[in-house]
Amino acid sequence: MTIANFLLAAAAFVLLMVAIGLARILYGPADVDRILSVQLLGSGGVAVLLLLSVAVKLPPIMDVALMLGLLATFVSVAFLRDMASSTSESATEDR
Amino acid sequence: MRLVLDIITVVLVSAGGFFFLAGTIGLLRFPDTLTRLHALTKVDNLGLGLIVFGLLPQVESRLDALKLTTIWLLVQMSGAIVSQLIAQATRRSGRQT
Amino acid sequence: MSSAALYGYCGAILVGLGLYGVIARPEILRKILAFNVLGTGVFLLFGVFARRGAEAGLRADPVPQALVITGIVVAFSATALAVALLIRLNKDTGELVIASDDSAESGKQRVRQ
Amino acid sequence: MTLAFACEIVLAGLLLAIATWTITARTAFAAIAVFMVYGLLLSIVWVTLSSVDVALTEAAIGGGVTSMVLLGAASALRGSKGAVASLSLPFKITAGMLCALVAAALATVVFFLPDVAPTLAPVAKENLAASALGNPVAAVLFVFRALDTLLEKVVLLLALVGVWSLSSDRAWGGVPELRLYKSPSPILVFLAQILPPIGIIVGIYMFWAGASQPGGAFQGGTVLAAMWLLTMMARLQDVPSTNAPWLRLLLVVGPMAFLAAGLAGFYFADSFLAYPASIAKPLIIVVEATLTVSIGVTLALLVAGPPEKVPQQ
Repeated sequence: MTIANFLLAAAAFVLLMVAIGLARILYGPADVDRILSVQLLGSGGVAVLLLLSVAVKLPPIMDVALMLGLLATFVSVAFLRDMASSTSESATEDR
Repeated sequence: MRLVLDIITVVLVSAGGFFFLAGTIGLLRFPDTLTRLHALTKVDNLGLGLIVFGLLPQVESRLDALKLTTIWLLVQMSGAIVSQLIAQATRRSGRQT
Repeated sequence: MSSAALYGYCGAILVGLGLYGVIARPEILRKILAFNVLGTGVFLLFGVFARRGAEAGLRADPVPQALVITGIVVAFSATALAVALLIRLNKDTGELVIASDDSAESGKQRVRQ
Repeated sequence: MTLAFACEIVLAGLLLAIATWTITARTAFAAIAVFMVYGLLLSIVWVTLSSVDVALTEAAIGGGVTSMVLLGAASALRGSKGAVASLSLPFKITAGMLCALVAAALATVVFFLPDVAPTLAPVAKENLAASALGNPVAAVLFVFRALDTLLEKVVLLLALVGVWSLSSDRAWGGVPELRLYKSPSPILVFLAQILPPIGIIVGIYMFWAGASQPGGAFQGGTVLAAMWLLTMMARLQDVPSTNAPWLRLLLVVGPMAFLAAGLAGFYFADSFLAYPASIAKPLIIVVEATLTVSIGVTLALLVAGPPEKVPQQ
């Protein structure tokens, strides 16, 4: 087995793990759980992309990994903003 | 030399894959959000970190190696901070599981 | 089955799923969401055509790719406008769905009461 | 090769499962959270289809700012008392059958695709040298089909005008009511301080690298938009008033530069949007740089929504 094949196999394995994890978290029940899924895809997806990038020798795929990591963080923060404002509506509403 | 580097890659990437497996099992078995978050952070830190270190011997240019490390640092840092935020949100929203 | 064919079927199913969401989910927000899913199905079909057109040392035909990039941006513009319209509609009428004729009628009756 | 195909099967299955979830989820928030994952996952799918440019765009726009817009809607509608009548089962079944039919028809088309796929790749490759760019997708976007790309910027601006026109007369030119963190925790403030510098570098890199490898103005612009929104959400920066002259200038500078370059084509080359060969690359880069900024500002304002607060003065 060449190293490229090994890396592809690793990518498939990580992807499968992420898939199973996603199934669990998306099931909920709380919305916070679902944000964990964005986090999981943030790190798992980055791992898969980096493995692919090195396996097929296409460095630009790393840029996609970078984008994925950055945007996953961004949407998590956006989602948590709405969680925070919904849970503190009665207590510290300032509008 | 090539062989040694390849072996390092195989060992580290396999170890990283193992943490993804462990993280997934944790996600499946742990009872509530905070413990699941705990499982997830292990994946973030160790799984991705080991895979990145495993890939380093395989990249062709220094620039790619630098990029790889930067991506890892970025995901590591923002992952840690977002986990904090998630924990805060969970605590505030009370007894949700 | 080739990977292009696999994603081709995947795109076809996504279009069907999205269309179902647009028709069968009454809330406008869910319709907008479903419309985005439908769009990604169409884009995926373009991606398949691009992949099949890989030639001349390129890994995929750049023309469909450029079309999809334009498409994604336009789809986003449409989504943003639709969302703004929805929020305005909700502010003015309190509705979450597009009122059909008879429910608009009952709305008027509510006002009269 | 079979290993790559195994990856693709897992991806396709996961994608379909998540799409179904988005459509059927009970609450809007759950559906949107799933849609975020869907957008991010799609970018991995595009990588396996060898369309890295599209993967970048999908991660940035499909997964990032689109979910952000939808989230804004879900928050604004939360607590709304609007009645939602559920549709009857026969209606749903009929709709389901109709949609299955559409999907089946499309699948048939895919099945009967010609063995030799029609492609413009050789033509694009042939003329790549003339475009002075190394990235064929960027060459199509900015040289071969430049008019499409120019009009697309106009679509973005028109959408923004449409969104703004939904404000009340009093609030016209005022501040959009982007939802912010009520009291950002120190750790969030730290994130909002440390991430944008990295994001800005990534944005510039995306646009710069876009000339020769995957990347470009949209991808770079979206990253800039995301970082700007992040600092606003964490209250490090105020949401700008939509009548600020600098803001209006930034919105149009990119499309204007593009248009000016296009018009200059009449004089220096043969036609509209034809670039003189000697300075094609620097010209495209200048246009793209201004476009990156304009796209970033436009996207961020589209996410922020119509002006709500009456302008000061």
